Amino acid sequence: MPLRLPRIGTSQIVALAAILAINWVVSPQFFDIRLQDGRLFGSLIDVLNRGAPVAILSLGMVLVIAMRGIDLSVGAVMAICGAIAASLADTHSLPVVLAAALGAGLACGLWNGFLVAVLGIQPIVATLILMVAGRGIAQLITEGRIVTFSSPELAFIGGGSVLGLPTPVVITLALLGLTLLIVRGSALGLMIEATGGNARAAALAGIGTRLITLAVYGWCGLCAAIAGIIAAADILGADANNAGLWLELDAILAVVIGGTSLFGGRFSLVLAVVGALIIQAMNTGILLSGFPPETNLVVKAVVVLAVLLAQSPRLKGLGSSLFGRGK
Amino acid sequence: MSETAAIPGLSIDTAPLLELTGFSKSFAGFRALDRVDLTLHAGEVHALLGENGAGKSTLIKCMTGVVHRDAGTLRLAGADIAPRSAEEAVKSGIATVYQEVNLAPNLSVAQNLFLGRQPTRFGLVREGEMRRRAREVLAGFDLHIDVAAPLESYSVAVQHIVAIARAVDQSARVLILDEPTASLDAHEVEILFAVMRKLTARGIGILFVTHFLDQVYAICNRITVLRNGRLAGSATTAQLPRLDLVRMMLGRELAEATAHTGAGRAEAGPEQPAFASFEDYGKAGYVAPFDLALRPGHVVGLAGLLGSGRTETTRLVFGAAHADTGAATVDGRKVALASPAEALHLGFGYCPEERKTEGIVAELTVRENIVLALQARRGALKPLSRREQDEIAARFIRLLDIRPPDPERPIGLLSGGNQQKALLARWLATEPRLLILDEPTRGIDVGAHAEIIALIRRLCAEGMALLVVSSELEEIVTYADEVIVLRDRAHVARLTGEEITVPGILKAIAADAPASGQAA
Amino acid sequence: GDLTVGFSQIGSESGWRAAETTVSKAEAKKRNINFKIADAQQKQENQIKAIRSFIAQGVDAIFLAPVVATGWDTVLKEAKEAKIPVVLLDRDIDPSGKELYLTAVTSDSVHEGKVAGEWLVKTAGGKPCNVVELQGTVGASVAANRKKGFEQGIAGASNVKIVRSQTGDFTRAKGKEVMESFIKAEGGGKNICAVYAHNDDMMVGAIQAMKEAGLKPGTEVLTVSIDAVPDIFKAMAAGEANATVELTPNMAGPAFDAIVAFKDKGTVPPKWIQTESKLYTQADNPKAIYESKKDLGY
Amino acid sequence: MNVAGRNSVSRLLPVAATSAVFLIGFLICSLTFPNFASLRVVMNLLTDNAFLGIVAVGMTFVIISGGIDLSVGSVIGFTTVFLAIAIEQWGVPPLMAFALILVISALFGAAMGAAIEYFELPPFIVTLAGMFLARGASFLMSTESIPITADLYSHLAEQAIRLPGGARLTVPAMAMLAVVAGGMVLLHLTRFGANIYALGGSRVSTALMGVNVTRTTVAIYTLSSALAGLSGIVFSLYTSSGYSLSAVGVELDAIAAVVIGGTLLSGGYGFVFGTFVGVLIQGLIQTYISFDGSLSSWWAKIATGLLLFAFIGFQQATLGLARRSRRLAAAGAH
Ligand SMILES: Nc1ncnc2c1ncn2[C@@H]1O[C@H](COP(=O)(O)OP(=O)(O)OP(=O)(O)O)[C@@H](O)[C@H]1O
Ligand SMILES: Nc1ncnc2c1ncn2[C@@H]1O[C@H](COP(=O)(O)OP(=O)(O)OP(=O)(O)O)[C@@H](O)[C@H]1O
Ligand SMILES: [Mg+2]
Ligand SMILES: [Mg+2]
Repeated sequence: MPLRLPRIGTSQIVALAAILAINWVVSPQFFDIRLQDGRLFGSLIDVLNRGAPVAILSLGMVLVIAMRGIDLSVGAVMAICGAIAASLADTHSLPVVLAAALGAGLACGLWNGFLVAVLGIQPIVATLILMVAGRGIAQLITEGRIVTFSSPELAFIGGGSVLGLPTPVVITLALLGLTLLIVRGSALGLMIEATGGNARAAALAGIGTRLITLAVYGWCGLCAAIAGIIAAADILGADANNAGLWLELDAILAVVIGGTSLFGGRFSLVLAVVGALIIQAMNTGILLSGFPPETNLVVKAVVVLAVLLAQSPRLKGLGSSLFGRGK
Repeated sequence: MSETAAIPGLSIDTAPLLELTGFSKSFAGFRALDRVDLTLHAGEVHALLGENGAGKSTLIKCMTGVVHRDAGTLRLAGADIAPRSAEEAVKSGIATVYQEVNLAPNLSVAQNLFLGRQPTRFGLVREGEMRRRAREVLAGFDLHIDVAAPLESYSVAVQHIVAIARAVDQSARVLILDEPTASLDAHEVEILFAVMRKLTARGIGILFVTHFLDQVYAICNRITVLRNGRLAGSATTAQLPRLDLVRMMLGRELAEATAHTGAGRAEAGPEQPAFASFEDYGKAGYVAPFDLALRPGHVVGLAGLLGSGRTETTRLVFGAAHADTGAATVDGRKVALASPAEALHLGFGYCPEERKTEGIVAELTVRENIVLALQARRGALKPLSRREQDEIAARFIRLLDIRPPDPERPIGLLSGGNQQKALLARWLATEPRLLILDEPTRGIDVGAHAEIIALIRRLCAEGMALLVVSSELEEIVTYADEVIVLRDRAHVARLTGEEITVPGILKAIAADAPASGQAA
Repeated sequence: GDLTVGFSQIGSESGWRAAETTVSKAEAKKRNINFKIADAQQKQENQIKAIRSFIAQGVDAIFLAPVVATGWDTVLKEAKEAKIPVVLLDRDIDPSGKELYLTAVTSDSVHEGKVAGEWLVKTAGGKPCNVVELQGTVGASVAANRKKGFEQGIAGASNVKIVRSQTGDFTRAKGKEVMESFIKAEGGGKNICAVYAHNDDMMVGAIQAMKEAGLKPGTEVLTVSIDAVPDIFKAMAAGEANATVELTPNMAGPAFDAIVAFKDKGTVPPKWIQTESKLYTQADNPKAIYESKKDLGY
Repeated sequence: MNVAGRNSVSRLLPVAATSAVFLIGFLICSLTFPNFASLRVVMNLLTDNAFLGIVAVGMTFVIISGGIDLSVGSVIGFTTVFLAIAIEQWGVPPLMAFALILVISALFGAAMGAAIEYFELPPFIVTLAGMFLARGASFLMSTESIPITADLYSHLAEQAIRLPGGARLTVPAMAMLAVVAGGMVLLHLTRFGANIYALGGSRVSTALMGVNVTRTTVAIYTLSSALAGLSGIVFSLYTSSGYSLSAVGVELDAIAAVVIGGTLLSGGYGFVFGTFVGVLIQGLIQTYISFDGSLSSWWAKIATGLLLFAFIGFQQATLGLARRSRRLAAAGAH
């Protein structure tokens, strides 16, 4: 990646706005929001609500990618944690359920971190192991069926609302705030960027790169656990076969749309979440449009390319020279 | 070194080989080059000089099309050319060695030498033939290495020679060398000069960038000086005595002459207790076991040829490599030194030799690079506030005169010498008790060079212990209280006091049997 | 007896398939048959590999639940050469290979869709009825057939028409998400008269979406789906779902019987053993059916 | 300045470790299952993984150059659908259809390569978009699976070298072996191959060394897509049909095979032969699981993961041991 002067996320915001505008064209009621049973309803809210799991995954993924890693296992970890939560929900109290699910996610993340940081296995294969085995573990827990539950507390995490906003949205915002606090409020962010940018230099500067790697993968597992709990709470059951399936790709896509390079280094948490919203806005738009489902992927490909082209330094250069802004 | 080696028969009046006019380049509003002209004649060695950040490397990159200039024309042998990439530059007859080694570290030495022009038969590379030719080419540089081994298994110096050999072998009409001698020692420099003389005799024009003024007077016919992106002047070597040249480069007098010898080392008072000492410390296949004591206010210099084990010694001391024999003691207590992080907490600092791969984090800003080690020592949970960071960065940018003085610029965009200064700042900011410097003045301009040496002396006077590796023996003798000479990955001699002279060190390096003094 | 049967199962993508696997194992145990299952994780190439390895191991018979209809000729020829009979479960394959397998135990998925469509036409009773359709995975033959069958079922009634159709990938989560957007796109759901889902899982998700949007599935909005998994009976018992068409998970039972008869007495079974596509409505005591089904491994 | 050389054999270490791991794995399987150690199983391993092997060779080129190609699975899917429709519905002669699809897929790869180069976009995302696009295009062509009945297909299916024990060296297997051999020559013995390694070592340096980086990158993605097209042809031979959902997720299998084969995902290091062994290891794991046959769906997945871990862990250990003993040997020579 060539070096550039620091940039800001205008292109991501513009892309999001453009997609929302297109959604409005294909579905005029897109921006309609109404209040019902103390809860906001509308397509825009759907974008936020449905985008929550990927946004949460991307909060973990962005740190892993900033460390020059990648985590393919998040989808499987979602399935594991959802399965644990759902199978305990009707017999245990909510704190126990959450602790078990989050603990499992953390353990999965640390396992990945162990393979990468201690055994020195390349991240993509290291996490591939859990990607394959993890779904098996989830199915082992549910024995392949959809485990349903009726605990209203757990259900609240998926379908409830706080101050009119769906709970997943509130959780995402809170988690974004927490991540920002942990990463940018401490020197961790700097250390992650330094390690991702040049691991040898960072280690020689005295940064404990191994420990940070472990912590970052652990955090990523934790985020996947939260996403998994939300996914299970949303459908009042754990679907070990399908929960989080291929979501790792969406999370990676969100991070990259958010401007973080897959070669590590500089990262942006907020823009990763914006990236997740861009993806979800596009998905919701496709659903609202009424196009036949065969066209979904083609539309998605075109939108992804368009969003990326808008970020391309080459096109920006063209644009600024056209409009005479470039000096 | 000898005075101007004018090339017989060279006449400045001949038509220029390469002609640059009005080269300008701005980076995001920053003027790196401003209407620079330069003429290079066939058969001459032309020095391109200037302070760190003056724009030398940028001028070269603009010439070869790697960086797109804003304005300027380029004529080669009377014809306009406009290469848009390194590939086109090579095709039109300009071969270049860029400042940082720009080779493929993972390829074999032979592949690196011939990439893009390997000997082939039926489209297949003739590996044997290529290796044979590679050995031949490198033999011209007195380098006899396994050319099938990956380039990265060799030191920067070896890599640099390979890069030079590659450019020279491209049989171009113009050869550009951007600081080729920064990581070479005297012997290699001599070899390089011999090669350069051969080339100029064949009518090739050479543009040569260096910070060593001795070398300028040893080989160059003419000099062009840049200052802050502008042409500061151009003259034949004979017309420009050293002091005038320095004034032209800096735009002011050099406060302090560089050539100090043995100042302030005379007082042989009672030896202070060692801050850190190493006994029988070593690692099989890396460095033979050695004894080393590092005292406050005391500079230990490591001297030796390339690959003699100096860098390895520093890495062991800093915990970047793990000793398998011996013991390390700090402040009288035994320590494990299992990682750089541990060394950092013991009050060690380490400025590595390879700044691109082990020093800078290119995309982070100058400020972030400077505070990195200090932050690592405080731990992640005690972040330096932004104000503290700004203060520290500003202080060191001023102290070391880092240019441009913008703490928010990604460090990768700084000129090589300025990156080196920022790295020094990173460690000074931690106020270490022991500072290990591996080639600290590599690529540093004359002005800053003097400042850094002064700084080393001052740090020493303030009671810091120093371990310095330098290939410039003249430099070592100015500040070292003790010099350890290495050969073949073993400490072979220890010189102190009056023994520390350039000839003395050279003798110890060259001695076949273990020299007098302490052999490890 | 000492029969060894290898079963190349598609995967475990849904509760129904998990049940099919469980029931098959139980049926094998009942008959004292040595039963090997290879899970193909939805990939035809894996199924082909599994069949090859069954041949290499020299099993007595091979069961195949084909993930697609085409592309089996080569490997089935190999099985035939090795004299190992093959029985297709649950899905049929392309007609060109008819002589390559012994028999197929399947339901007719076009018929399933048709049963669902006919029920809806009858229940709507001449009133205009806008239907939204939750399709299965794009490209899956069952999805295409259930769509086709449903369209046949409503073909005669001009009052019933499909207004929106999207894929819900056969999953609950996607079913819910797609239904949410259908509701928004159709004026808060007021224009929707019925939902047709290609499987029950998607319908369970859709029912949740409707409830959250303040709609009343089962009364305001009619629902009809396919598979008859336990959870849909739970919804029917609660009055939130109207109808489902059963796809029995016990395909292996008849297949074992056919194989045993073929091996012991040489009886050649008919080419197609069709399973019943039974329609269940709220009138069929859903609670009791739920109880009877809930431990079958769905 | 005579300096001791480094052993260039060390670069072959990962491949050697991978091969050793495969052989040991095969041995263990043979001891566990009676019918395992047969020519038939070995030949099945080649035939069943032929399409994966072909596409993994292309992936090796891409990964060594520092890139990644996520589109290959979809390109295979598209190829099978295209072939089925072209041959069955448009009546194009099969060989002509093969040529056509190879050109189309090569152009597709060239377009991705050009987008990566010209717009400076990350390969991961460009090829992800390519993955959506190719899969979407095959949905648009047909969502149903279409059998291919052309004579050539059944002819090629018969066309196998029969070996003792019912084993057959099939056309797909031969195609894969040819591609592996060709890939080895191209990568290790040509200038193009050296450029690929250089690109993975350092992009900037490679450009400064006067290599046309743009042309090389475009060529790499063209090659990868063309091989995916070839793999699609093999896949359609293997299944005699075209189906829009075929080969989903093959890109991950290919990447895993490449990485297990000792290639670094960050580029610059790796061997085609290692990839070949990586493919065989993956095939071996699957064969093991289907021979076992007692594992439920979930235990099969867990076992796959564990075996993957065992292989990689063992490989890592072998590498570590080998490096250590080499260093000690060097020390002894001092
Ligand atoms: N890509 C870039 N973007 C922004 N600024 C740049 C870029 N490249 C170089 N510069 C700036 O241009 C100036 C000239 O740099 P250059 O590398 O040419 O210096 P130099 O004379 O070679 O110095 P040194 O002796 O330290 O190598 C420096 O201030 C540097 O920061
Ligand atoms: N000639 C060589 N042959 C093989 N490896 C070498 C050679 N020279 C250096 N290396 C390796 O390069 C790395 C850097 O060591 P280096 O040669 O820089 O040691 P040094 O004594 O500090 O020399 P200098 O600092 O003068 O370059 C080490 O890993 C070393 O093993
Ligand atoms: Mg420079
Ligand atoms: Mg060194």
